[in-house]
Amino acid sequence: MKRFDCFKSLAAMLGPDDIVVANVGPISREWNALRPSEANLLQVNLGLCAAVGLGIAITLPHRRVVILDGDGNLLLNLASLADMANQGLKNVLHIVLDNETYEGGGGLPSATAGKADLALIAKGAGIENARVVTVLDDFAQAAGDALRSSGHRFIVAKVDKGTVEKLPTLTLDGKEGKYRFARYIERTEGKQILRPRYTHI
Amino acid sequence: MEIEKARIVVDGLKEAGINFTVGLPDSQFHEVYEQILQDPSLKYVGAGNEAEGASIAMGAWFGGKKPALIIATSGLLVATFSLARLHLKEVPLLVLIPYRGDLGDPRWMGIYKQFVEPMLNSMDIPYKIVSRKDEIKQTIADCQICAEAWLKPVAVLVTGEALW
Amino acid sequence: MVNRADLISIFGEMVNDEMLVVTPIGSTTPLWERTGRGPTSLTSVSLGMCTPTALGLALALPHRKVIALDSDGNLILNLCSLGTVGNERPKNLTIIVFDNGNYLSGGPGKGKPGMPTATAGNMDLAAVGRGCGIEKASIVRTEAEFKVAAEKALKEDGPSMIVAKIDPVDVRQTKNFREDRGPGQDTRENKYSFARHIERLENIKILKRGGG
Amino acid sequence: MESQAVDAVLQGLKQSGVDFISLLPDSDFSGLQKKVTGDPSFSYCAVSNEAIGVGVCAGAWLSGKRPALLVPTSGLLVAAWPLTSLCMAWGLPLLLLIPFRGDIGDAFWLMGPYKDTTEPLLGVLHIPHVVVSKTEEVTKAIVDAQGSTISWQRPVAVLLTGETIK
Repeated sequence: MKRFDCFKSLAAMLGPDDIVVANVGPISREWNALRPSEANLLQVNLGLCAAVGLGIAITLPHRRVVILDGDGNLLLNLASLADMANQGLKNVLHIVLDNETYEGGGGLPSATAGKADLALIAKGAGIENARVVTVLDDFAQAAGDALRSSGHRFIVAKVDKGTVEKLPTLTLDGKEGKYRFARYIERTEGKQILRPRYTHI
Repeated sequence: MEIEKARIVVDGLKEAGINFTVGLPDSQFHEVYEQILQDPSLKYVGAGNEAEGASIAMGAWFGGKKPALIIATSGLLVATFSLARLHLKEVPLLVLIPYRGDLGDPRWMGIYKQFVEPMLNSMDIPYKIVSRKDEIKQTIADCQICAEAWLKPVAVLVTGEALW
Repeated sequence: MVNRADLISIFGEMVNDEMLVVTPIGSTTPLWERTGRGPTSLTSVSLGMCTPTALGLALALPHRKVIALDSDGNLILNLCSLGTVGNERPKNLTIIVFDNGNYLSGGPGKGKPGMPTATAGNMDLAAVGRGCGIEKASIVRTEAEFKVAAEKALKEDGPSMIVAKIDPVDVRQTKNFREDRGPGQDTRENKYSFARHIERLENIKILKRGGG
Repeated sequence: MESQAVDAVLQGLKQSGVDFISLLPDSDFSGLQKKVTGDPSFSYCAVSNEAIGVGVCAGAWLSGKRPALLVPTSGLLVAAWPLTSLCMAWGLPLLLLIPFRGDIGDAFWLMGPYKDTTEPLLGVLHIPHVVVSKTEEVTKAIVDAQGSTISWQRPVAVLLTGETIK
C-alpha cells in the first residue's frame, strides 16, 4: 500500500473545515500536494505531531482534527497516546503512516519493523478504536468509518517505503505557516489569536 | 588588501548570487570596494552610516535583490540597532566585514577584538570567520545560503591570510 | 495645521495597487492600516529606517512607484539617508514626511505632545532635502496643498519630497502608546505578506522555500 | 508550596488570561495541580513528559487558547528540543512556570546540578526569564511574563524560588 494512495482516498473524504496536523517530511509534502488548504498545519517537528494535534483537539472540541503521524515520530513521544486517551477526545482521527523506517534518516528500520505493534500499544494506552490496515480498501473503510462517527480513532496504515516523484515543494516555513493557520482559525472561529490588545501595564 | 584576494572576495559575492551591495568603506577593503564600483552587476549604494545601509539593503531584498552589506568592523557597532531590528532580525542579509582588531592585525585596533564576536552573538547573528584565501568563496556562499534559508543576517569576518 | 489621519486618508485614495508604501513605527502605521493596505505595504519599520528602506526598494524595482510615509523624528535619526537619495536619484521614489515637530511616541500620551524635534526649532527638512540634491522638495501646510503636491509627486519623475506640517498630536490617537496594539500585523507577519505581495506583482521569487 | 503561593500563582494565571494549562504531575506542584484541575477557568491537560506538554500548548495557542506549561527544573531539560523545534522555529508564545529547584538555599544534593543547567539553558534557548523569590511578587511576575510572551511570540519563563516554593 502506498502512502500517497492512502492520502488520495482520505483527501476525498475530508470536508473543507477538517483540521489536519501533519508531520514534517514527505508526509507534509504529499498531503499538501493532494489537499492544499489553510486548515493544514504542516511540518510539525519530530515527535510532536500528536501533541500539537491534542492541544488543538482540546481547544476546538467541535472541529474534527486529523493527525497524520509517522511511526518514528510517534515512537519518539509514545506517551502521547496515553495522554490523548485520558482526555476522552471525541473529535480525533489519528493516522500513523507506518513504513517501519526512519526514511528521512537514511532508511534504517524503526521499532515497528521489529516487534512493536503501535495499534496494540494504543489499545494498551486506552484508545479502544485502534486497528492496523495493510490494504487500501481497508484503509478507506477504516477512515470512512472514523469520519462518520465521533470519537477518538487510531489507524496504523502499513505503507511502502519511498515517496512520490516530483512533489511540489512546500513554500511556507514554520513562522509563515503559523500566521496562515492562526489567521484561518481566527476567521473560522471568530477568535483573536494574533496581536491581542495588551493593556496590563 | 592584495588585489588578487579582493578579486576572490568580489567573485565570491557574485557566485553566491549577490547583486546589490551597500556599504561604507574600510581601508583594508579598499580594493574590494573599487572592484565592486566597476561592476554594474553588483550595484553599489554608498550609505551615510551603516544603520542606514542595512535599511537600504532590507528594502532591496523586498524588491527581489540579493543584498550584501559591506562595512568596517567599527561600522558593525554603528549598524547594531538596524541589524537588531531588521524587521525583527528576520530579513536575509549577508554582512561582509574585514575583521580589524583580530589577532594578527598590526594596527592599534585591538579594541574591536573584545566587542565584535560577543556582539554578533548577543544579537543572534550567526557568523563565520575566514582566514585562508582559498576558503573565501566557500565561506561567502555558505553564509549567503543560510541567510536566505534562515531569514536573518549572517556575517562573514575576513581575517588572517585572507585579509592581509 | 492639518491632521495626519486626514492626510493619510486623502493619500490612501491616491495610491493604487501598483505602488509600494513603506511606513515607520509610530502612529502612521495604524492610521495607514485603516486604509486596508497594511498587508500590501511594509509597515512598522523601525526608527530611522523608513526612508532608507524605501530607497532600497526603489532601487531594486525602478519601474515601480515607491512612497515612504516618514516622519520628522524618524528621518532626522538617519538624516544622511537624504544624501544617499540625492546621490542615487531614483525617479520612482517619493518621500512624504509628516512633520509634527515632536517625538510623539516618546511623549506622555493622553493627547499631549512629546519633546520637540529639531524641526520645531530652526530645521527645515525640505531645505535639507534640496541641499542633498532632491530638488523637488516642498513644504505643505493645508490639505489642498498636500493634495496638489502628492498628485504631482505621483505623476512626475522624482525623487521628490513633501514635508507636511501637521498637528503636534493625532486627534484620534490620544491613548498611551503602550495600549496601542491590537489588530494589524506584527513585523514578522508583515514581512511575509509584503514579500508575497511583491512576488505576485513582479512574478519573482523572494522567499525561497519552506523546506521539509 | 504553601497555599498563599499557590493562590498567588492562580491569581496571576487568571489575571493574565491564561486559560489552558499543561503539566506533568510533580511534587513541587502538587498543591497547585489540585487547584488547577478543579478550576473550571482552565482547560487542563496532564502529560507524561514535558516535551509533549510543549506540543500540546503549541496546538492550544494556535487554535485560540492562552496556554501555560508548569514544568519542573528537570522537565525543562526534557522540553529543550520542542522548545527549539517548535517555539523557536515557529515563533510561538508559551508561559513557562518553573519551580527553581537547585537555587541557592535548596540544600537537597540531588538538585545541585539544576543551578548549572536552568538559567544557562534558558539563555541558550533565547527564553527571557524572571526569578521570583517573594510570594507577594508572584502574581505580577506572571501577568508581566504572560503579556510579554503573547506580544513577543516567544516563550517567557517565570522561575519560582525562595519562599514561593517552600
